[in-house]
Amino acid sequence: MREVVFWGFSGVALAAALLCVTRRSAVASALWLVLTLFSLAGLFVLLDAQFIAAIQVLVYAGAIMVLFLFVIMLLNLGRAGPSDMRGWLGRGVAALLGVGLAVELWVLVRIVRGGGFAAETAAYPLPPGELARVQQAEGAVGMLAEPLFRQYLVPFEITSVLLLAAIVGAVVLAKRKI
Amino acid sequence: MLLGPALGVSALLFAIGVGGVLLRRNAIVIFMCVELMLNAVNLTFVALAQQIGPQGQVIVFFVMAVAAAEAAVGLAIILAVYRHKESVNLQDVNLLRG
Amino acid sequence: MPPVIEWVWLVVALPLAGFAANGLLSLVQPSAKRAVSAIGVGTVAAAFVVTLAIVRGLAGAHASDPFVVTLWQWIPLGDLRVAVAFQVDQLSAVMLLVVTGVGLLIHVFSVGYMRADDGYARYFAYLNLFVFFMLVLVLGANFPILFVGWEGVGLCSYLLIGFWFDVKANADAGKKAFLMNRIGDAGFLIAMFFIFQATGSLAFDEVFARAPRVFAIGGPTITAIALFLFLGCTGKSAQIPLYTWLPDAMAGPTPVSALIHAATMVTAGVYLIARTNVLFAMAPIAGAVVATVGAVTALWAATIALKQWDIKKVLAYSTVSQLGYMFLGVGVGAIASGMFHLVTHAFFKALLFLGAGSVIHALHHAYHATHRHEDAQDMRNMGGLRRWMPWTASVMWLATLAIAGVPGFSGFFSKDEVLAMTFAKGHEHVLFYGLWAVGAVAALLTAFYMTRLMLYTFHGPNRTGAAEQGHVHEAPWVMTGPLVILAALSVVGGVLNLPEVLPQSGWLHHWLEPVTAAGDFFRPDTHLSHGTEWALLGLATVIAGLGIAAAWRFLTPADLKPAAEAPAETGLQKLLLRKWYVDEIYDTLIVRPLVWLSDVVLWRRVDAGAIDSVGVNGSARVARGLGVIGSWLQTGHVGTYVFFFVVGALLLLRAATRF
Amino acid sequence: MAIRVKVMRRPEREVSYLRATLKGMAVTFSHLLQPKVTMQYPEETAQEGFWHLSSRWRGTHRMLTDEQGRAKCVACGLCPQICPANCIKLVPGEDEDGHRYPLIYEIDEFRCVFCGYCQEVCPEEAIHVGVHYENAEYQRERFVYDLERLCAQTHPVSTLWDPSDPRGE
Amino acid sequence: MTPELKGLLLVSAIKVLLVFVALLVGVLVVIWVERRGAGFMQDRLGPNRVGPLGLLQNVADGLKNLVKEEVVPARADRVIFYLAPLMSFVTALILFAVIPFGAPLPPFDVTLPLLGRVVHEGPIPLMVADLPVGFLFIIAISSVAVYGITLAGWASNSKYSLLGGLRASAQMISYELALGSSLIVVLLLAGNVMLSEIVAAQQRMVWFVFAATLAYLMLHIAAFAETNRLPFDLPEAEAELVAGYHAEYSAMKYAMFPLSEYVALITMSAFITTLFFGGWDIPFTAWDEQAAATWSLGAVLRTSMTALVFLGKTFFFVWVFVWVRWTLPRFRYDQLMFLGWKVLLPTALAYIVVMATAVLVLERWGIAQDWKYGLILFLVNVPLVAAVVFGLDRRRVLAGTQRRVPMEG
Repeated sequence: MREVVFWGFSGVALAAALLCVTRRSAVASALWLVLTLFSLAGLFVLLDAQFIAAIQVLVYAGAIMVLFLFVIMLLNLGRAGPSDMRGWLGRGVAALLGVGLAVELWVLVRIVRGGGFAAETAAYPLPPGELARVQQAEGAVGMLAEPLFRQYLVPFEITSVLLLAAIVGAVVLAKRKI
Repeated sequence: MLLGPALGVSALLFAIGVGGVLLRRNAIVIFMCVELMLNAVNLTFVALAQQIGPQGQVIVFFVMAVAAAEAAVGLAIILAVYRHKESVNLQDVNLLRG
Repeated sequence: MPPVIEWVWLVVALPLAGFAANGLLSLVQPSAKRAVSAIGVGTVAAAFVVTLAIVRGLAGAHASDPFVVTLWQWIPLGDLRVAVAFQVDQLSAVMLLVVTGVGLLIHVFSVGYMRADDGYARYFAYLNLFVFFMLVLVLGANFPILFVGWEGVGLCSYLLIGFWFDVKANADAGKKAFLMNRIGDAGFLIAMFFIFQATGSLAFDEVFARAPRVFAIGGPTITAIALFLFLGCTGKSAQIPLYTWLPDAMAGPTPVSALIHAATMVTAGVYLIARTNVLFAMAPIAGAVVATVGAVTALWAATIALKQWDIKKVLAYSTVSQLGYMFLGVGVGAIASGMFHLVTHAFFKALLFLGAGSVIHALHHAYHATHRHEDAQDMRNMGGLRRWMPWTASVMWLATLAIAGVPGFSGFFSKDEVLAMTFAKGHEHVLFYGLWAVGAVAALLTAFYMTRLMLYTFHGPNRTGAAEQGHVHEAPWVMTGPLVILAALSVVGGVLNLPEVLPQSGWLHHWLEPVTAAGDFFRPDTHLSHGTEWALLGLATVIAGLGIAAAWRFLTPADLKPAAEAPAETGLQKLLLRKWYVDEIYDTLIVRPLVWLSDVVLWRRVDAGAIDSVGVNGSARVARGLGVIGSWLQTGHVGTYVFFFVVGALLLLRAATRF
Repeated sequence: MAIRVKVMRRPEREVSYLRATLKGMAVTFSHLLQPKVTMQYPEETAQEGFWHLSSRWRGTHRMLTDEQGRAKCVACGLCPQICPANCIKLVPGEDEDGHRYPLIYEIDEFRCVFCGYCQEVCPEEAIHVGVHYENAEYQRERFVYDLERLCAQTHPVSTLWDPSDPRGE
Repeated sequence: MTPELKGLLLVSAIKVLLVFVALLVGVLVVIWVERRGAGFMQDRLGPNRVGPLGLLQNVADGLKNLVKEEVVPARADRVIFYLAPLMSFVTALILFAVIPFGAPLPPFDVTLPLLGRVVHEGPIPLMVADLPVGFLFIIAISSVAVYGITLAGWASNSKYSLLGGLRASAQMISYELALGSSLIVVLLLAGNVMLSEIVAAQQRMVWFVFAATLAYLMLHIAAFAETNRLPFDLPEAEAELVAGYHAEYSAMKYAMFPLSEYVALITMSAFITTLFFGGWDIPFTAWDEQAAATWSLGAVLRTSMTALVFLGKTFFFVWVFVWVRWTLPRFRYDQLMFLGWKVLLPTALAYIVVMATAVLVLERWGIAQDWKYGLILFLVNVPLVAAVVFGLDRRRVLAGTQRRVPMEG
């Protein structure tokens, strides 16, 4: 059952990602990307990351992609006349490199996993299902809050500084006169 | 336990994202392909978090924050470029040329 | 832990609430002076009441360990765990009483003093904020919290020195204080880093408990830590070489000078050393440095005070000098003596400043009434004021007798104890006899310049001006009331810690024992025979009497001319008036060479000449040259870059997967 | 009723938005409970009961007739002359006695703007606009009223504006 | 299939069906209420012809929309043009899934014809899905709801629609922040994001409207913006944008937009009820909170009572939405942005700090989370609300650009 749902979401995600990359219109690309993000959210739920799934929808689909759409519409790039795709040579190169990368990563994953996808190594600290149990006990938010605000407090604070810098930068860039 | 398959899917997604960056000329679309790559990595983190602990999910949290910052600044840059060049096609944008 | 001690956060929270309320009022309704006074004085009064309760609870507990009230974790980072925690022990209890008690009196005084000022609400907001930070400083149970208070009081000091910021000199004085304090703070921070590195903690109890294990007595680490801590203290407590900001800080309102620059903030350095007395006890060299700097400062500042005309400047240098005594005390390891002098000094110096404020207030009003622009702080414009201001004159006389060390008054006991402890340490090293001598001379000068101040201000003929005399009058009761209370404290404050030769002796000494015991463990026992002690007491009496008598004999207020007509000083007098030209020396020795170094050497030669031409521009030229060669690779198109990037990544991955 | 304009000064200082909002909500709520002014049209009409039309309402036309049932119109031609919409078609005729009468008298109610000038100008008080509004038809042609139809109308006629009674009471 | 799985599926199917039907019927009722309410407030009667009291008017309108001609503008992006209303509608419908609408029913173990033995262990929560992410789900999905509107505006190939779509996306992003920030306080109080837990927490303490009044006010304001209701209905602003994003839509595709708007309206009301007004909790009584172990008339009655109370509370907020719509005029766009970014967001952030401090202090004092806890928080809230209301009222905050600078050039 879980496998079926997993491969369903994965298939949708991959197909939508491909379409996102290959559609001519920027709006269509963005929408296919949104679909990919949704499928990924589904995958996250299957992988016991409910909170991340919600945030994925909230931040990625709900905020970042809306921002992308907003800019596309603002610049009226929705219907690009000539394609912004590269020529046949470029497409060939892109496909070649993409496939090459996919193969290499795939191989890498197989190596790291000890020769097969199904094999579960005992090197990991958590037994199967443990994370789901923790999530059940502490709540989806509580499970993340603990490491986030204890172990990763400094990165968290630095992220806030980064966001502040981004805000300032965006304002400076977007405002003609300050 | 869907760790292996998830890692495989993530690898494919990442490759698609890289291909997209190579394939497209529209700056915004390239941006979206970068987002795709980030998401592929997120999938890896979440998949591994199943066996390594919730810290993996915390990293995803940071990736998202960085992605949000990147989107804000990147789109602002694209807007600024568009204001000058009337285009977001990267072939028209070669300010880096020496 | 007695339950009342749990409420210690209230002591801190009350002034903060006062600051918030007054700050809000100063923004939205600055004219609501009645409400501002009620909030400003009320919160500090409430804090004082809570403090009394806490001290009672503490006294009842007879605890040998400090009570630490942890409010919450502030910085839980890996090994570093900093809590917002307050430490209530005998030492902080003393400081609490001084800060809230004297602070309360000065708040009350300010109600009268600042009445006519437009910035009334802002003033009280700052004052409350200061009390808040000062309480954080004395209550902090670890170095970072103490540092928060430490920086906070510095900030408030800056804000209040530059309170009348529309005059450039005032704003400059604020900046000067701020910058000088930064030098010291850097030392404090470095000391903190060392401490954390060595002991792995910043909480007082843990650091002091671990210190004997991780440090060798007299070792380089502990000495460095202690010296860096002391560098922080010299900044905050205006010791040589960082003392010059304090006289300039007199640009602020006089009650501020009394509270911040006499009674509380500047004593923070003494408090810090008392707090970390374990560390200083383990670093005897550092202790000697502290004592030496203290003694030299005491004498140095006293000489400058001899010839100042500005009444507040005299008191400022006097403060520097008295702070030197405190450092002498804590430097020789007599923590209780140093703290004793801190407490008594808080009483009589606050009183002196407030009295001076009352005088300035009166003169200012007088000149204001006749529209003359004379310096209301110059003693040459005063004289004979006791006729119009009998209360102020008499309480200030009491304070003068106290600071001069006339027997029976509080200053006599505290100063004598510091000197006696120094003398007692003389058998360890002859240096301490020298320090004792320096201190004794400074005490003589103290008696002299204080008597001079009183003579010129309150005795002899009046030099204010005929028209103005009619406008000089005693301050309202809200100003004289605190003066009277402080006068009473200045007189009887000595009973806190009577010398051993008297009955009921050494109360404060015993009270502080739980805090100082750990440090005393590392110090050789010092003891004075009763005979020596009597002799020292007698000598102190003689010194005080000599100073006062000399001033009375040699100074003739009748010959003095008002500031506008006074002739220029010459010779030694001028040297003293210009404060040994220290500001100028600093300017010549440090500021100008620094500016020259950074301007000519570092900027023009090193930066522009060497780094820019060779390093920056050179590398740029090299890069450009290479770029010209490599520019066929650089299309400027992101796509190309990405292509090469991906190819590179592929190759790397290839390498990674082939194992 | 004359229109009185209440001039509101624009608030300069201390605008109370919250109070204004709550006040507005109170107003709407009070109207919620107030009697409604809707006329339930097919069941209720303006002619009867609570609702009434002004007697100066100008609806579709009506031609008055004399005792013999002939139109009062003498085909003087004033009404087509004055009609601003040019919607009256009049072809005069003359009988053997020399009386003029309308051979054709048609009003295109589609074009009519119901200004009432025809009634005002008519020397014989023959043509009138009427207090009537239920004039729906199934064919467009039916909106051209001929003489016969105009005479057959029975609804009350509109009263003209009387300077001595400006509010029509 | 095990009996447990069968039971789960059966219960889920029934609940989904129930919620779906209830929502659609609710929409019809709400539209009727809106139209009648609008009429009454304007001293009219509103639709009263079709069916008793005009109740069937909406059915008639729906039928009309179904059989009307579908017009697609020239050069519109046909796929997205068709997709957009569906996106709006679906996202609006999904939202209700996590809202508990009644006290849990007891477990059952019965043998049914055709199905065989059907078992449900543990009480049956009356919500479609008690997701662990709770109200985050609602925020997330409602942030996605903007796609329908934005894409509708873009796909229509009309400048008015495009402007409406742009406005919608900017407005939604802006108010989402205020919405999310105000909910953090609820999270602080309840300690969980699951809505069932939040209802339970409110039964323990007091309704969060008392314990977090300011958060409620901000959520309510943001809810107006999120549902595109007056006074924040700038995306459709018929006066300036001739109906904005749905200007080019007709027939059933058009009808989807108002439908989804009203579904969102109901969901928002239910959401506010759940977060701040105790959900299905009946105030001042505890009998509704004791879970029944077995089926009995009492258990069913209890659940029905709570569901009715929930319905009543929700309806009240629906009514408030209607009421406000017919009272207030539309904001100017800069005022909207001003309110969102410079008033609501800073206030929400400051409020989080204050409430977090309060919660921390209460925790330190060791006060149990019961009604006293709530009362203390209420006392904390009263001056805060007074201060904010006073500030909003006096400082002309809402006026936005108070002093207009003359245009240059």
